[in-house]
Amino acid sequence: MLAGAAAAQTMPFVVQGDAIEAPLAGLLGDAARGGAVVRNRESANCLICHSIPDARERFMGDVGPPLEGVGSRLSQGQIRLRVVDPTLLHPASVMPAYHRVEGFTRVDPRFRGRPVLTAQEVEDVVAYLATLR
Amino acid sequence: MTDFTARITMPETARRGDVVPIRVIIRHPMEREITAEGLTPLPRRIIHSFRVTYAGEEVFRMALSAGVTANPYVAFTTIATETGTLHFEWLEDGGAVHRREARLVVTA
Amino acid sequence: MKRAAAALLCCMGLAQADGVRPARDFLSPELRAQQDDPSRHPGWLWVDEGEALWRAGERSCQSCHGDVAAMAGVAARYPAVAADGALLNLELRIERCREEQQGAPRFGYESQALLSLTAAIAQRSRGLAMSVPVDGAAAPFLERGREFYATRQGQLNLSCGQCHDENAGRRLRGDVISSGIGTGYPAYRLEWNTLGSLHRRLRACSLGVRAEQLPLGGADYLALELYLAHRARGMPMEAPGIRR
Amino acid sequence: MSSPISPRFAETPRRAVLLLPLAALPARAQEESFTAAERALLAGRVPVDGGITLDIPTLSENGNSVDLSVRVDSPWTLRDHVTAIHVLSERNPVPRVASFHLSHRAGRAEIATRIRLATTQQVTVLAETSTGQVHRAAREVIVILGACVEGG
Repeated sequence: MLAGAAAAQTMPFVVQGDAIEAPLAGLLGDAARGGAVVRNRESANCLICHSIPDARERFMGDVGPPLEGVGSRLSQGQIRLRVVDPTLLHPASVMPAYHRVEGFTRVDPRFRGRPVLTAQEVEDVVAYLATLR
Repeated sequence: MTDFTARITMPETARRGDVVPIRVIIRHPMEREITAEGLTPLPRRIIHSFRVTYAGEEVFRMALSAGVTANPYVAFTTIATETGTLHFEWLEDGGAVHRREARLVVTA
Repeated sequence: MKRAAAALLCCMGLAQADGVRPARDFLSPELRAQQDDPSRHPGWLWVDEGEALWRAGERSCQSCHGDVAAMAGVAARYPAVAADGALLNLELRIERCREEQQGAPRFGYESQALLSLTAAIAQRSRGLAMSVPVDGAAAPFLERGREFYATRQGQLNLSCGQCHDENAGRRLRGDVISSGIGTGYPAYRLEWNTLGSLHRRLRACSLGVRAEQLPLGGADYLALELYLAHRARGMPMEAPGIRR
Repeated sequence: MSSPISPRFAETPRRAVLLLPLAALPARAQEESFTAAERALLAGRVPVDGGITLDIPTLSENGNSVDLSVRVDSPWTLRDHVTAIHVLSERNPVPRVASFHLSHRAGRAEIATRIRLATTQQVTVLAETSTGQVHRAAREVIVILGACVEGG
C-alpha cells in the first residue's frame, strides 16, 4: 500500500487466504459498539444493503446477503477482510471497502483520504458480526 | 417566478343539483419555521387559509398548517345551483392574499 | 396467434438486452396514479408556466416555432449534437436559443423559468419512445457517457451500473433501485418538494456514493445524460415525472 | 430517498437543517399536544367510531407527501350534514394538520389533500355534523422516509 498523509488513517494488514487474521493495530473490538456502527445511517450504513436479525429495524436492504448467521458461516478473520476491502476477494464486488483510502476515483473532497470506518470501528463491527450465529 | 400560481380543475358546465368535484393545486413552498440552535432562524411562511365562495356564498374553507405538503393539493365538492363565479382566495403568512376565479355554467 | 404476437412485442419493448425497465414500473401505485393525473400532479404548475413563457414577449418561442404542440417528439431526441459540435440537452438548447435567436440573457441552469420551459416542451413528448441519435458526431459523447456510467466512483467506490443494472429492483433500505433512466425529467421529486432537472438528480447520485458533485450542465453529466437516453431507447418519455 | 447512502450532506442548508427540529422533539411532548388538540376539538363530546372512510396508504415512501382522502357518510339534509373534517397527527411538530369546513352546499363530505408526516404514526380524522355528533377514524401509516430529511 502507498504510504503518505492520505493513508495515515488506515492501518496496515496482512491477507492470509481469504482472511485478515490479526485485528487491525491489535485493537480489541466491542460487539455493542459494533452493533451501533452497523445501524448508523451516517457512517457504515450497513442496513442500506443488508438485513440483521432485529425486529425493531424496519426497511433493511436486500442488495447484499442477510447477515443473520454470518458469525457461523465466516471466521472473524474472514469477516475482517470482507469489511476492510471486499474487492481483494472479488474485484467486481458491489460492497464498498470500509478501510481503504487509495485507488478511488473522484472522491468528494470531504471524504478524501479518510476510510469509511476507522480501525477501531472495523474491529467493533467484526466483533458484532461474529455474534450473529 | 416566485409568483403564486394555481391550477384549478373543474367542469365548465354542470346540471342543476349535480355535485361538482373541484381539484386545486397551488405553487407554494409551505416553509416551516426554523428555530434550531446554530441556524439562522426563519419565520413560518405558509398559506394558512383557503376559502371558496360560489355566487357570493361560502361553500368551502380550509385551515392549513405547516403539516400540509408543499405545493398544496386539495379536492372538495360543491352543488351546482346556478350559473355563476367561484372565487378562490388564499391567505398567506405576512398578509398576502391571492385570488383566482372560475365560472360554472349550470343547465336545467 | 394474435395474442402471442402482442406478448412478443410487449417483451421486446420492455426487456432490452440490459434489462432496462420504464421508470414508472418502480413507482408505487399511488405515485403512478399521481403522475398520470394532471389535476393532482404539481409538475403541471411548471408546465403551465412554461407554456406561458413559450408565448411571452415579442420574439417569443412561438413566433418562430409556432404552437408548443409542434414540439412533440423533440425531447425524445435529446441530448443532441449542435451544428458547432457541442452536445446540448434540452435545457442548454433552450439557453442557446435565448441568446442567439431571442437576444436575451440565459435563464440559468435550474432556474424556475428554464425548468418550466423544459417541462412544457418535454411534456409534449410524453408517451413517445426515447430515440437519441448516437452515431456520427454523437458517438464520442456516447462513449464518454458509457465510460462514466461504468466507472466506480467516490469513497463508496460504486459505478452507476453496479446499482442500476446489476441490482435494479432490489431494495436500498425501503427504496427500490430503478433502472436509472432519465425519462421522467424534469421531475417533481417528493424529496425536493419541487421540480428539478436530471442533472440535479445526478448530483444527488454523486453525493450518495460520496463522489464529487459535478456542475449542472457540465460535460460529464451531459455525456452521461446521452448514454442514459440511449440506454432508455424505446422507453416511453414520462416528463414531468413524479419521483420519490 | 433514492440515494440515502450519505444523507447528512445536502444541497441547500435550509433543507438540511429541517432534520434537526423534528428529531429533537421528544415523542411524549408530541403525544400530549396531540391529545390536547383532540380534546379541544371534541369540546366534551364523545366521538363515534365509524361513518368515515379514511383513505391513506399504510406504507408511505416519503413523508413529504402522503395522499389522504376522507369521505363521511351523511344523509346530507339541511338539518343533518357534515360541517367540518379535522386531520390530526400524533407525532408531527404541529398536531392539527388541516381542518376543512363544509357548508350544506358542498353536497357531500368528500375531501382530499396531501400531508407531511415526520415519522411513522397514527393519523386521526374527526368529522363534525350539524346535529352535534362527532365521528372518529384513525389509521397507522408507516413512513419509510420522514418529512424534513433532505439527501440532495
